Amino acid sequence: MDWSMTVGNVLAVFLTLAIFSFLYRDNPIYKTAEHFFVGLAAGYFIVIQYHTVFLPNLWQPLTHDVAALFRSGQAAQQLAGSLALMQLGAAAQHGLWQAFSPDIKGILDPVTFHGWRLALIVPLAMGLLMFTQLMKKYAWLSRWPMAVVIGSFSGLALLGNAQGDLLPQIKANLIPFIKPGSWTAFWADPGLFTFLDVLWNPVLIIGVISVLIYFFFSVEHKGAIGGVAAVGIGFLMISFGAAYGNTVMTRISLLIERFDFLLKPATRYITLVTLLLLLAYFIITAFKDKHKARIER
Amino acid sequence: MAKPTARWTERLEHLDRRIIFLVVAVGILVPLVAPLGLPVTVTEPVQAFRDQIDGLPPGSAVLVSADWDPGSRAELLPATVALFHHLFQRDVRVLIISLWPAGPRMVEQALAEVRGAHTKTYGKDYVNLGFKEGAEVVMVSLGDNLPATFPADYYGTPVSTLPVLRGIKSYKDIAMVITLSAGYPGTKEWVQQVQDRYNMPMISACAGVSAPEYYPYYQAGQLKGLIGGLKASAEYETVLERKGFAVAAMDAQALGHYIIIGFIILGNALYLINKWTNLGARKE
Amino acid sequence: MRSEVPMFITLFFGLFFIISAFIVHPAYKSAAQELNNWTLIIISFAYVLGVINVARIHAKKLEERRPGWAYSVMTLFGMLIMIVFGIFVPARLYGGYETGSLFSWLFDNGQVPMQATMFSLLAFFIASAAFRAFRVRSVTASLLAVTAVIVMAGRVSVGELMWSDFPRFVEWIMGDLQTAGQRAVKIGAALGAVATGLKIILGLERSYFSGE
Amino acid sequence: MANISIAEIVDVQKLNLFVLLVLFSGLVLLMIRLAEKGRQMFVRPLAGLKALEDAVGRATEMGRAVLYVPGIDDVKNIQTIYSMVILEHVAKIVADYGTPLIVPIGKAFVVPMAEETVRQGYLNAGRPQDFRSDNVRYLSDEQFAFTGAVNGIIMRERPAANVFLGSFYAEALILAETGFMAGSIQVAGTANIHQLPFFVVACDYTLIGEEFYAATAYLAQDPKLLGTIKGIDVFKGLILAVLVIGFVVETLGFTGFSRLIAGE
Repeated sequence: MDWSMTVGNVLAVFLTLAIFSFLYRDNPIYKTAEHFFVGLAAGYFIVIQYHTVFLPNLWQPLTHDVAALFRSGQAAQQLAGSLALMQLGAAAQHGLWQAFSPDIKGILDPVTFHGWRLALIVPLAMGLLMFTQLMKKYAWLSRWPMAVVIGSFSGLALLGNAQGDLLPQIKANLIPFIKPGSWTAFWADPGLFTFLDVLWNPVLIIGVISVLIYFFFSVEHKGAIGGVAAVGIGFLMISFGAAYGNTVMTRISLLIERFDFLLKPATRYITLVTLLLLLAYFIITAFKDKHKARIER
Repeated sequence: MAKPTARWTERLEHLDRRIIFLVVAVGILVPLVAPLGLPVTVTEPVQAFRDQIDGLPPGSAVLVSADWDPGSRAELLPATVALFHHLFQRDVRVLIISLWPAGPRMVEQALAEVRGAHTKTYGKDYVNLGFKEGAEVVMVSLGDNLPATFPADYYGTPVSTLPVLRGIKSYKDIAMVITLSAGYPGTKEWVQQVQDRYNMPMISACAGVSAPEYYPYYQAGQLKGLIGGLKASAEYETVLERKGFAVAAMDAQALGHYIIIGFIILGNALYLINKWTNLGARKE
Repeated sequence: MRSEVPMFITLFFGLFFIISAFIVHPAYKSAAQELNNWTLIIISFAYVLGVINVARIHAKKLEERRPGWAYSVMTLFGMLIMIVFGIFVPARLYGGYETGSLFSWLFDNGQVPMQATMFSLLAFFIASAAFRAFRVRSVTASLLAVTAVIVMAGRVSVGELMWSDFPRFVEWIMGDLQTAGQRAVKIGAALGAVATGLKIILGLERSYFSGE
Repeated sequence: MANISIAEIVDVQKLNLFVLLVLFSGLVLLMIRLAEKGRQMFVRPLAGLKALEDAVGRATEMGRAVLYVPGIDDVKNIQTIYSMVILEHVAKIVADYGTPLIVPIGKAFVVPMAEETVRQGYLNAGRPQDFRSDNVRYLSDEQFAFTGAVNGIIMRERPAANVFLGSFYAEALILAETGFMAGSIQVAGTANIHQLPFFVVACDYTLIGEEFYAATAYLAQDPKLLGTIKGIDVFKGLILAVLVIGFVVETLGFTGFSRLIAGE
């Protein structure tokens, strides 16, 4: 009997039922499990960051190259290279064209320039600046690395939304009012689905246009615009209804998996015992509360 | 003036939540203990997902991004297991990454279920490159240089020593991206940042809750296949003849849905009855 | 110094990530890759700070014996045991983070069941919300309710018994009827996101750097 | 540099994207410039927004707290940053009446930003001394531990008004239903389309997707925000025109227009 599996199952079953106990009411067992979870999740976060980001992406390249450089004595020359890199940053601000002048080009090509790895000191320094947030006096310094994060994600959000959502979705709605061939197919074989196929394009066109008009903020929803906006809110509610229906699928699946785990041959009896223990606990505490309440009255 | 005792319909409308919880629990337990084995017909987006993988040229490399965690394990573990079975049946190199911290361990659990049934070796046919923090920034940096973004696999072995990654520098060497998605970052960010910019063929398996938001991508052709939720995973398992948890859960899924439909109708019926009778009372 | 430098940094990194999509010059691309790597490193520091915040708050709660301090012991215990075994203890004493270590055992038997169970609570909450909060108060709300019920009924196998083409009908609703609303909302949201990203990069959106 | 051709430097295929970005950015910056010069920018009144101020008003009358959850996402999500703008406004209103404000935070990185925003709100109301930093409460980075903790606050401190504005995920339903049971008036808003059904169903008022962005502009009456909304509206007019021309032209069988837009 593999002990780590069994003890593991006992812990897993207990913690599962502890979280389920929240359904009865918020109780110390649930709070203990929840706080334990918060700790585990935080600890897990740090360990994974350490092993899969800090070591491979920063520490190893930095220490590996610093050692190699000092052994081969090129340190001074390469350090000058990374300083030139700083000017490149400034050049980017004044316009990229000068940055492409031939003499700077050599700097950009990593094959000739090991300084790149050395330059990792910069993100390391910026990263450490992040911790100034914990000190009231220097907290403003943490805005520098914060700006890197905010700038990067704002730039990517701007680009991604324009390129991945805006253009392709507009293009996908530039379609003929009736799907070519669907009209003839309907008359050839009149039925629900051939009829729905004829409706395919008009639904998309009318739906998208009316919902876009609902989200128009410069004109009050009155008269004709009000009517079209009402059609728009109708399409919107249909989309929300479909979304609600699909979400039920996800939630029920999660519960099925948990019950499936509790009923598995390996955990079935553990579940039974733990359930009885929890039941006993709640009965005793309920009894104690009633007893205490009677004394206070 | 003592509050008039509420009519039973009014008391029922404010039913204690725990009774509702009990009904749901029983509704899910019964079919798990006594399965009914109801049929599962395959819908078009799932068929398209399967055809896309079948259409992969031999020897091509596929990037799987497992962006989910224990919170959505019930829906995405069956989809991931079915996907790995499908990929391992074909002559395809499988590179697995994750943009969620718990992702790599979920991939390990899926691989454990699949390894036995196929003759694929780690490092030569497939690799788990683990997790990287940075969401969209990671997606974009894979476009320039994959080995620099993932210098080592999940176990710390440098990628230069892994044959499966030989000759793979960026998205140009990747035939398809398969996004397994449960939230942010997920399929939406992959479509926004990668699909159009690198015009990368892309298919997605996602939690049911995200499916409605991805249908416009499927209709626009940005996604070439879509598995939305556990029912779709059950269809995928059926199509691959590898029936697993998803198909087994369909009976409990059916009963669960009809319980919720029942609650919506009952709740609104009570609401309307109470409204009309109160209206009536006030008129007399 | 306090807000001019952060504003320049935001501008530089914002523009960098936008321009990288347009420039294909090889030398630029390799420089871009290094800058990507820098951003990844800085972001991961941000998350380490996040976790230190968790430790700081629970430790403070412990020191001041604020109500519920006993539970903070559990949080700090959970965190420390994961970090100590995950990073410092060698592999042969159940250390490290791979399968077989205490770290992975606690993840599989502690974190996975608790997070999965927390999410499964949602099935109960969605049922109670369906009964108590899902009110057909208006025409629009009833449109939402009717669509939700049809999609739910048709997406599960029982639906097929009643009408064999039910799943196909639901696919039409999903692929066409609901896609229209989703697409329009997506276009609107994308415009909002692009505009806001633009303002942040150009430093027009100063609310979160305010106070100076 | 003469020998390097443009195609080597810039990806010519992405011209249509470049044109869209330049056109849209120019439009937004132009409208902001006009708004700053004092041009009247009309934005239609938003029902959800009026509800936000009624909800805070009701909390003030009953002397109970306002709970404001700025979403659970990190600073890298634009909705979190936008929610800060509305939080600043709510903080100003709350400071005027001295109503307690609770701001649970689900991401450590957002804490300093939220603290500064609420402090700015109290500053705008001329009562910086009333700002207490422990009203901005960091609970946990873990989504579900955060949700459980916020539910605890709702059930214990019984806020009269709950405001959920920002990026929400699976916990939206639980927060809305718990608030519903606690009897609070609830106003929600998010651009996360998949969570809107729960807010629409369980909350008194919901700002749907873009309305969340428009509410920020309307509330702040800030030229930059108003200019943005007008810029987006004008561009939306352009898109509507493209969509109408598109389908008319496609129906007539001429597909060149759609290919032009796609930049093939």
